[in-house]
Amino acid sequence: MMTDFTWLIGGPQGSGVESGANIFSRVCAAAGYNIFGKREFYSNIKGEHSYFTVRVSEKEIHSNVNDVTLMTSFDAETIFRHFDEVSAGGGIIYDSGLEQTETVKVRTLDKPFLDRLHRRLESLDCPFTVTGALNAARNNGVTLYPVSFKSLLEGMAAESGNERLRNMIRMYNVIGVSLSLGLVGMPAHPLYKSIGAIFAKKPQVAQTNEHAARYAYSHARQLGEFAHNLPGIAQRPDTILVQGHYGTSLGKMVAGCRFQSYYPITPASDESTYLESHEILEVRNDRPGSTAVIQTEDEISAIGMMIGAALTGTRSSTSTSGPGFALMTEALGWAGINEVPIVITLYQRSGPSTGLPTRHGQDDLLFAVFAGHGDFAKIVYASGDIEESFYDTGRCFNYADKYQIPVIHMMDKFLSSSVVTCKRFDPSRISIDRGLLLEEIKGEYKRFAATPNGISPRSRLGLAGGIFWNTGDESDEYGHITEDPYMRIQMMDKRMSRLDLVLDEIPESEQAVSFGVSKYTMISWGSAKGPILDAQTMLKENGIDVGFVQVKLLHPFPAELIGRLLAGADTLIDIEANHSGQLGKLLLQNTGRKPDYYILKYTGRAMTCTELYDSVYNIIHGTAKHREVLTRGA
Amino acid sequence: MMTDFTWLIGGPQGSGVESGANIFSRVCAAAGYNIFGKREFYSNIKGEHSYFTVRVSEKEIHSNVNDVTLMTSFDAETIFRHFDEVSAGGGIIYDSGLEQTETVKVRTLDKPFLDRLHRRLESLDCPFTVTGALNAARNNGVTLYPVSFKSLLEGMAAESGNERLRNMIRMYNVIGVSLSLGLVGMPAHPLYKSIGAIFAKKPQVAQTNEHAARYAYSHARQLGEFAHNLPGIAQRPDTILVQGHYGTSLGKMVAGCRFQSYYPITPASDESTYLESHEILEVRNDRPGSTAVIQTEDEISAIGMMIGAALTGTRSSTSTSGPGFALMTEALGWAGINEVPIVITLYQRSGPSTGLPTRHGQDDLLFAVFAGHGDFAKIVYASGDIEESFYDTGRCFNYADKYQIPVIHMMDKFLSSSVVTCKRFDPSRISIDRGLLLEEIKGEYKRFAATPNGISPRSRLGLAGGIFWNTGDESDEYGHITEDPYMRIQMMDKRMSRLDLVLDEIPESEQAVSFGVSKYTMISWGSAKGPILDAQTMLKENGIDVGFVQVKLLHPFPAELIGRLLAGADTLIDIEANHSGQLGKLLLQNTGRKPDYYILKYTGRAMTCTELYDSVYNIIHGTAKHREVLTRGA
Amino acid sequence: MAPSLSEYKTDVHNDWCPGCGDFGIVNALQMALAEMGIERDRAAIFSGIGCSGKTSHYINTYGIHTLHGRVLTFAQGAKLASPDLTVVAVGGDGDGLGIGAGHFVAAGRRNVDMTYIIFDNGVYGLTKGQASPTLKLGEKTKSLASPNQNYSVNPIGLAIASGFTFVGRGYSYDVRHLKDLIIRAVKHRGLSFLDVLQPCPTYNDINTRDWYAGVDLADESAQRHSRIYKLEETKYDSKVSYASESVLHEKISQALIKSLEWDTKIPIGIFYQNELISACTVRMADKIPNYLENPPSRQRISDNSSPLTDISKILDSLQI
Amino acid sequence: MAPSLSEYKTDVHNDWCPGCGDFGIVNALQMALAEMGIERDRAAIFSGIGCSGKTSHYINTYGIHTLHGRVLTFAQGAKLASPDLTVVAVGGDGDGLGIGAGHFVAAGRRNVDMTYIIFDNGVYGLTKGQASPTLKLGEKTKSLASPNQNYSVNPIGLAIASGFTFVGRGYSYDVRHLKDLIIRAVKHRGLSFLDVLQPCPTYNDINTRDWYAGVDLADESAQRHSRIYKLEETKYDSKVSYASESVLHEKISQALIKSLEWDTKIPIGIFYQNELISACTVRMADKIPNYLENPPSRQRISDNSSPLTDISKILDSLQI
Ligand SMILES: Cc1ncc(C[n+]2csc(CCOP(=O)(O)OP(=O)(O)O)c2C)c(N)n1
Ligand SMILES: Cc1ncc(C[n+]2csc(CCOP(=O)(O)OP(=O)(O)O)c2C)c(N)n1
Ligand code: SF4
Ligand code: SF4
Ligand SMILES: [Mg+2]
Ligand SMILES: [Mg+2]
Repeated sequence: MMTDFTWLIGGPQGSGVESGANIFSRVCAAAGYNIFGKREFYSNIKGEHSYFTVRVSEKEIHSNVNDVTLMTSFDAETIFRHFDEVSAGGGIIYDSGLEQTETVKVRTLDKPFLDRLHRRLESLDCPFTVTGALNAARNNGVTLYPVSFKSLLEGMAAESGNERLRNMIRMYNVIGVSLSLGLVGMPAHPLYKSIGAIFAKKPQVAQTNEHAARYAYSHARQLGEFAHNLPGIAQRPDTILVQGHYGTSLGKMVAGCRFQSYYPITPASDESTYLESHEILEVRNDRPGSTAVIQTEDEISAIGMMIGAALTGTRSSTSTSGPGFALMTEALGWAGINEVPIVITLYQRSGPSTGLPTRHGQDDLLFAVFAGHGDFAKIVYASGDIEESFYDTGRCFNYADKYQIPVIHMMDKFLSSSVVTCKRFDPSRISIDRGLLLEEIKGEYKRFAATPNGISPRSRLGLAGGIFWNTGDESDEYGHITEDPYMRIQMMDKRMSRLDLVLDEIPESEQAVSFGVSKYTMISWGSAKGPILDAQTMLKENGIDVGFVQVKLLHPFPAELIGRLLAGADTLIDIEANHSGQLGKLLLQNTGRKPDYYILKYTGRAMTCTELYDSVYNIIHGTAKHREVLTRGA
Repeated sequence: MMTDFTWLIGGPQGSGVESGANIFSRVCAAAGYNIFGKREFYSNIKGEHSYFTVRVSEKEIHSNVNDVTLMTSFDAETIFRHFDEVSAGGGIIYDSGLEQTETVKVRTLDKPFLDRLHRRLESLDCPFTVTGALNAARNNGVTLYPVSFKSLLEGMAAESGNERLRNMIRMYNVIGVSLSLGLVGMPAHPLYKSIGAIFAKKPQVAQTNEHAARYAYSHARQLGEFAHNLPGIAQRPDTILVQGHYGTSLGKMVAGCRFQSYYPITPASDESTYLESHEILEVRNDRPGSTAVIQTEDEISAIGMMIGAALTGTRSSTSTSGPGFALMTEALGWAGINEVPIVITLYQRSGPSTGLPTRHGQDDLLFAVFAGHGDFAKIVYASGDIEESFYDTGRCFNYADKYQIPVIHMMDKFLSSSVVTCKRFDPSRISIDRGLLLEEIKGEYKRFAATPNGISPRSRLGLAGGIFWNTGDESDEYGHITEDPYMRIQMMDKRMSRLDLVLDEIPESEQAVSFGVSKYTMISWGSAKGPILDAQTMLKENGIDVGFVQVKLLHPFPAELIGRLLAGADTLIDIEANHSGQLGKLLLQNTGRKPDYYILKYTGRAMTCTELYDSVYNIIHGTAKHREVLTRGA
Repeated sequence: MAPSLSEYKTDVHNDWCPGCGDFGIVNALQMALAEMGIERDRAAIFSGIGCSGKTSHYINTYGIHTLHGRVLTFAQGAKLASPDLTVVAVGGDGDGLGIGAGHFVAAGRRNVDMTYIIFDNGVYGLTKGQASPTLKLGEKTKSLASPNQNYSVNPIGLAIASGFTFVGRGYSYDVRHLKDLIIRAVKHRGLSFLDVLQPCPTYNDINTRDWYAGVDLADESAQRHSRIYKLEETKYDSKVSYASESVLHEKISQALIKSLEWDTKIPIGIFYQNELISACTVRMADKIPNYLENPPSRQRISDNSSPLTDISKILDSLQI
Repeated sequence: MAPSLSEYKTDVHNDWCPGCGDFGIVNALQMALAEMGIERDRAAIFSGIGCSGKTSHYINTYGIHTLHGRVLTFAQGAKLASPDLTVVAVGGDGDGLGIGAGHFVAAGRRNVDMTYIIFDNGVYGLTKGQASPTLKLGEKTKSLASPNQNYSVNPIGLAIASGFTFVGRGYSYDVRHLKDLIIRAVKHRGLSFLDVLQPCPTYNDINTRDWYAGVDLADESAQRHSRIYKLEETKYDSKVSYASESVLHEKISQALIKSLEWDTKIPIGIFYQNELISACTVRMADKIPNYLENPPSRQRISDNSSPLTDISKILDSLQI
C-alpha cells in the first residue's frame, strides 16, 4: 500500500506549532513526499489552541483526511481535543508530565467542547484527565509514546553544560517534531537542514534548536516500535513547498502588479506583508522594479488608493476579507462606471459579520457577484488551489485590463492556511495582456468613445494628449457628467455589453474545468476542489464513478458552457463551504437547473476528503439527506 | 369621455416650479380630481432645467402618460425640451418675450439634447428658436397662448401702485399656474386658498402671490378658447394629497419608530427632514412623544447609531440611497448575526456609483438581497406606491421585531418625487407587534437561547436582569464569542431558519398581490406598479386582458406562492426600472421560471403608462423585442 | 446594595497575552463601576474590534462588541435613545484613530454624554502587530519589516480639535490612578476621552513597561525613574471654569501644548475639561422638552397592538 | 510653451449658483496652474462629491470626480503610483471633514506630496443646505429647521493634529491671494492643506460675503471693514526652519492658537509649514532606492506579453 500518513501537532498559540509543522513539512517534502498541511487557530494572539495537520503521501493529495496517524503533543489541550482523531494503529507522542492534568484545569477548553469531551470520556468510562483521554485512545488501538519533555531538556543541559537549556520550553515544538521524525524512521539530515533554513536569520537560535533536534531524534529510538514509517522516497525535481498566499503574491509580482494598498485583516494580510517583504523586484534586462505596498487607514481607502493608482496605468490591487470587502462596495461601483481595471483578491473567511475571523468559509460568493448598487459589469473568478491561484492571478489582471473592469479574485482561509507541495510555478506560463492601454495619443481623445465592442482605448494620468475626466455620475464620451436619457442608455449598454464579451472571449478552459461527468456529478468552486478531487479518487478506488465540474468564472456566469458540461449528469451534488448553497443559487439563476443534493460545511473548518467521500457515498446509496452538513475538525 | 388631463410646468431650478406645481395640484385635488404629479430635476441647486407634470383625472390614476395637454413655460428651455410632448388639441402658455431666443443661447441645454433638438427642428423645417419650436407644436395642432409675463407684472405694479412688483420674476411660477387654471376654467377660490396654505408662514409673501394670482387668473380670460377644461367635480371626502416621502415618514411615526439616524442623500433625506420637522409627536392618553432624528457623519455611523438605539428596545431606522446603503453592508451583517431588528428605508435612484443622483431607478434589488458578507437572514420588502408605503412601513417594523431581523424597505426616486391624491391614511390599520421583546425578566437570561422556532426572547439595554452580550463574532447563547464547530452550526441554523418562518407566517396577501393573471402576465415590484396598473386598464379598455403580479416580499422569495399565482400565465413579462432585469433573475433563481419578455427602463425617468402599453401591445402582437427598452421623458 | 467588584467580572476566559496592559484597563474599569455603584444592568460597555475589543465580554454589564472602528457610532446611538444609561465605549488605537478616526472627530462635535477609552499600544494587536496610528514615524517594533512610514497622530490634540469636552490620559499599569480618571470621565457631563497608554509586550518592544518606567533613562539621571508624571501633581489646571473666549482659548492651547510632550516626560491625568459646552443630550432637550424624562427607549408606542401616536393633525393638513 | 490661462478652462457648462464662492476658487486654481506653467497633462485634479465636486470638470487637466468623502484616497493612490504628477485634491467641508474626516487624519500622517483644498461653506450645498462640520454650534442658517446641534470642527487645528506639514487658509473672494497661496501649497514638499472660506449665497446666510467683509461690524467701529486679515501682513512666522523639538512645538502651538481666532478677526494665509518632515514619496525612496526614477506607473512589466519580473530566486528558496 502507498504511504498516506497524517501527522498532527498542537499547542497554545505562540508556542511554535507553526514552525514545528513547517520543519516537519519541509523534511517530508525533501524526502520526496507530497505534503498537504493545514493550520487551524483561534482569533487570539497567545494561549488558545492551535494545531497543524500535515498529510504526507506518495500519491497526489489535495486535502486532509479525518484520521491522524501520529500526533505529537506537549500540552494537555492538544490531547483532549484530538485523542479521538488518532486512528487505530496510530500513535501519540506526549509529554508524560501532563498525565495527571484534569480537563477542568485547562482554562482554554471552552464550555461546549468541555461538555462534549466529558460526555465522550464518560461514555468510554475514562476519567476526565489526560490519562483518561490517552487510555481511550489506547483502547482504540493507538500506541502511546510518553516522553518526559522536561527530562529531555535536562538531559540536553547536562550533556552540553548549558544550564539555560533546562527551561527552554520554547523548544518543545522542535523536540516534538524530532521525536516524530525519529519514530517514523525519517533520515535525520534533512531535519537539521530545515532547522537551519527556518532560523537562517538567527544562527544562535538555529544552533540551539539543532542541538535539541539531535538530542530528541536520537531519543526517539528508545520509544519502541511504530507501525508506520516514512523512510523517504525519490526526491522530485521542480517541486516547491508553498504557503497559501504565495500563489497570489507571486502571481501579482509576475503579472506586473506594482501597487497594492491594503488594510490588515485575517486571512488576507499575509499576502500584503509578503509582497512588502519582497517589494524590490528583479526585472529581466532592466533596473530593479518594485511594488508599492501601502497600509491604509481602512478598506475604503485601500480601494480608493488602488483605483487612483490604476488610473495612472499601474496594475493595482488590494487584498481583503469579507468585512473589508463590504466597505469597498461603494467604490467598486465607481470603478465599474469608470471602467477602471482593478483586482480585488478576496480571501474569504467565515461570516457573517466578524464571524469566525480565523476560520474558513466560502460564503461571500453571492455578495461578491451582486456587490455594489446599480447595474455594472464586473468579473468574479475563483481559484481552486494554491498552484492555480498563481496562474489565475495572471489571468485576473489580464481580464481587468482587457475588459476595463473590476475583477474579484475569490480565495479563502482554507487556501491561505494550507502548506502544500506543488510543481514549481512557471512564470513563463503567465502572459501579460494590457488590452487597449495606450502608450501614446494622437488627435482628439475621448476616454469613453463609442466603439463596436464597447471597449474604448484607455489613457492614463500623465500621458501626453490623453486628458480625460472620470466621474461617478453618468458621463458622456469625455467623461463629463450627463443626465441625458439617450446618452445614459448608450453608456449603460456599452458598459454592460462587456459581460457578453467576457463569456465570448475567455477560453472555456479558463471558465470551468470538468474532471469527468457521470450520472452523479459534483459541482463546486474554489477551495472545495481539493477535498472533492481526493474524494473522487477514493470513490473511484471503490469502483464508483462520480463526476466533478469546477466553476472558475462565477460572474458573468458561463451558463451555456456549464449547461453543456453538465448535460450528461443526472444527479447534481453541490458542494460548498457555506450555509445556503450559494453556487447552487447562482446555477439555478443562470441555467434554470437546481442541484439535487447539497453537501455543505459551515463550521469554519475545511472539508476532509473522508467526510466528503462518506456523504457522496450515502447520496449514491440513497441514505443521504437532501442537504448534508459536514462537521469534522476540532 | 372622462377627463384625463396633463399639465406641465418647467423652469430653471430655484424658480419655483415645485411650488407652482404644488398649487396647481392642490387646486385640482380640491376640485375633486385625482392627481398624479411627478418632478424631474438635475443634480444641481440653481439653473438647470426642472419640470413637473401633473396628471389630473376623474379616474383612478397611478402614473404619467406620454402626452401633455397644457404646458406653461416662462423660460425658453422648457419650450425647447417639451414642445414635442404637447399633443394635438393641447396648448402652450408661454412668455412671449422669449420668442426670439435661439437654442444655442440657452447654456443649460446639453450637447446630446441640443443635437437631437436641432435634428428634430431641422426635420420639421423650423428655425432653431423658441418660435421655431412653437411653430412645430402649432403645426402639430397645439394652440399657442403667448403672454407677456413682463407686461403682467407691470400691469400689476401699476394697478396696485407697488413698483417692486415690476421685477418680481420670482412670481412667474404663480402667474403660470393662474393663467393655466383660468384657461381651463377652474374656479378661482381654491387657487387663492392654496396659495394661502403654501405660504402660511410668510403672510406677506402669500399676499403678494395672491395678488399676482388674481391678476393672472383674470388675464386668462383674454387668452381665448381652449379645447379642454377642468370645471371641477364633486369633492371627495377622506382624500389627501401626499408627497413621496409622506408614506414612510408618517408610517414611521405611527409604527412607533422613535429613532432615525441618517446622512443626507437624495432622494432619501426628505424623509428625515420631514421626521425632524415633526419630531414632537402627539400620543393618545399620554405626554408627547418624540422622534430623535440624528444627522450623522456618514452612513456607516447612521447604521451603527440605529443599531445602538435598537438595542435599547427603541424602534429605530435609517433612510438612505444606493451609495449610502453600500456603506452599510458591513454593519448589516452585524445586525444579522446579533438578531437586531432594524429598518432601512432604501430610496433607490439610478446607479451605478453616483449615477444619475436625482433620477429614478430600481437597480438595487439584487444588491439589497445579497448585501453583506456571509450567510445571514434579512427581509427585503418593496412598496408599489405611496399609500402602500404607509402601511408597509408598519409591517416592516413588525417583521423586524417579530423575526429579530434587519428589514430593507425598498422605495425609490419615482415614488419620492411623486405628488398624488390618495385615500386618507388610516393609522388604525397599522398594528404593532413587537414580537418577543421582554418587559421584565425573571431568572437566568440568555439572549440567544435555543427555542423551538429559533426566536429567542429579547432583552434591551438597561432592562433589570436582562444583561446580555453581543458580538459580531459567532457566539454562544449568552452572546459570548465561541469558535466551537457545533455551537456554530446551532447558531447558523437558528438564525437562518427564520427565513422559512417569514415565508410561513407572513400572510400571503402581504407577500405578493395578484391583479389578475392571464395568458400574458406582467410581473414586477416597487414603483413600476403604478404605470403597470394604468397600462393594464388601457389594455383592458382595448379588449386585451393582461395579468399582473406584484411581488412585495423579495427576500426571502415566496417561490411557492409566486409559482402558484403564475400558474395560469403562459407568457411572463418582467417590467423593471433597471438594465439587467433583476426581479427576473430572482424569479429564475427561486422558481426556475424565466420571464419571456423584459420591459426595462434605465434612463432615470419613470415609465409612463403609455409607453408601457405600447410595449405590452407589441409583445402580444409579436412585434416586440425580447427586451424592450423604454425611453420616454426629458 | 451596590454590587461588589467581583460581580462586575464575567467568567469568560480571558485570552490576552500574559503581561498585556489590557488587564489593567479592564480592572480599572470594573473598579470604577463598583466604586460608583452603578447597577450592572444600567451600564453598557461597547467595544471595537481588536484585542481591546474583547473587553466587553469580561465585564458583567451589558456588553456590546461591535465592529472595527465603529464602536462610537453604536454607543452614541444607544445613549441618545436611552440617555439614562451609563455608556462607556472602549477600543484599540487602530480602531479609534485609524479606521474609526472619522467617527472620533464627529463624536467630538456631537458631545454625547458618555466616555470613550482608547487602549493605546502603538500596534494593531489582534492582526499581529502592524503599526497603529499612534506609533511614531520611523519606529520599528519587532513585528514590522521596516520602520513605520507614517507620522503619528496626537490623540489628545485630535480630541481637542474635534471638540471633546474632557480629555485625559491614563497608564494601564497605574490602575488606581486610571480608576480615578475613569470615574472623573464617566461623571463628566459630556463626551469624555481617555487615551490609555497600554504596553503590548507581544508586539511593541519600544513602548514597554520598562520604557514607560524610564529604565533606559535611569543611567542618565539617577533622579527620575519614570517617563510618566501626573498632571495633577503639577500646577496644571485643566478646567474651563467660566465662559469666556479667552479662558477657553487659554485652556485649549495649554492642553495642546501639553499634549506635545513625549519622549522623556509623558503627562497623564486630565488635559482639558469643559462642562460649559452643553452635552448633546441636553441639546436634544432644547428641541424636545421632555426628551430626558421620556426618551425614545421609554416611550409607549402601542396599546394592545394599537398604535398610540396620533397623526390626525398632520393628516388634516394634507386633506384636500 | 506653457499653456495660457484660458487653456486650463473646459467648455463644460458651469452650473453653480450665481455668486457662489466656488467660482473664485476654481479661478484661483486655474491661475495658479497657469502661473506655475504646469503642463495640462501633467496635472490631475481630484474632487469629492458636492457642489465643489464639480470643480474637476471645469479644469482642463486630468480630472477625477470621485466619491463623497473619498477624494484623498484616490488622489494619494495616484500620486504614490506616479510621483511626478502634480496632484491637487478638492472637495467640500462635508466631504472632507464629515464623511471624509478619517481619511483627512490619515492623510496628515502619511504626508504625501500633494495639495488638498477644502471649500468651506458651512453647509452641505448639493444636498440642500444641511449643516456641515464647520458650521458653529447653535447657528441656524436659512436652510435649517432648528439651530445646528453640533460643535464645529476646527479644520486648521485638525490638520495640524493630524500631521499635515503645510496648513493655510484662503478666502474665495480674494482670488489673487488665494492663487498665491495655492502656488505655495503646490510647491510645498509634502501634504499641503488649504481651508478656503467659501460663501454659499444660496444656503448659508450667516457667513456671507458681507459678513466676511464685516459689514455688520462697520457700525461698531469705523476703522475695520473686514473680518479677514492676512497673516503675512502681521509678524506671524509660520515656518519650522530648523529641526528642534522646541521650535516645532512653538510653531505648532502658535498655529493652533491662531486657528482659534474667529468671529471678528479671521486670519488667512499660511498657519504652519514644515518641510523638515519627509514626504511620503521620499520615505518610499528610503525603502525602494529607485522609487522616484522608476515608480510603479513607469515600470515595464512585460515584453511582448512575456512577464519581465524575475522571481526565480524566490522560487529557488521554495524548492525542496
Ligand atoms: C473592516 C475590518 N477590517 C479589518 C479588520 C481586522 N482587524 C481586526 S482587529 C484589527 C486591528 C486591531 O488593532 P487595534 O484597534 O489597535 O486594537 P488592539 O488589537 O491593538 O487592541 C484589525 C485591522 C476587521 N475586523 N474589520
Ligand atoms: C455615500 C454618500 N452619501 C451621501 C451622498 C449625498 N451627498 C452628495 S453631496 C453631499 C454633501 C455635500 O456637501 P459638501 O461636501 O460640504 O460640499 P458642497 O456641496 O457644500 O460643496 C452629500 C451628503 C453621497 N453622494 N454619497
Ligand atoms: S497582542 Fe498585545 S495587545 Fe493583544 S493581547 Fe497580546 S499583549 Fe495585549
Ligand atoms: S448651493 Fe451654495 S455652494 Fe452650491 S453652487 Fe449654490 S451657492 Fe455654491
Ligand atoms: Mg492597538
Ligand atoms: Mg460644503
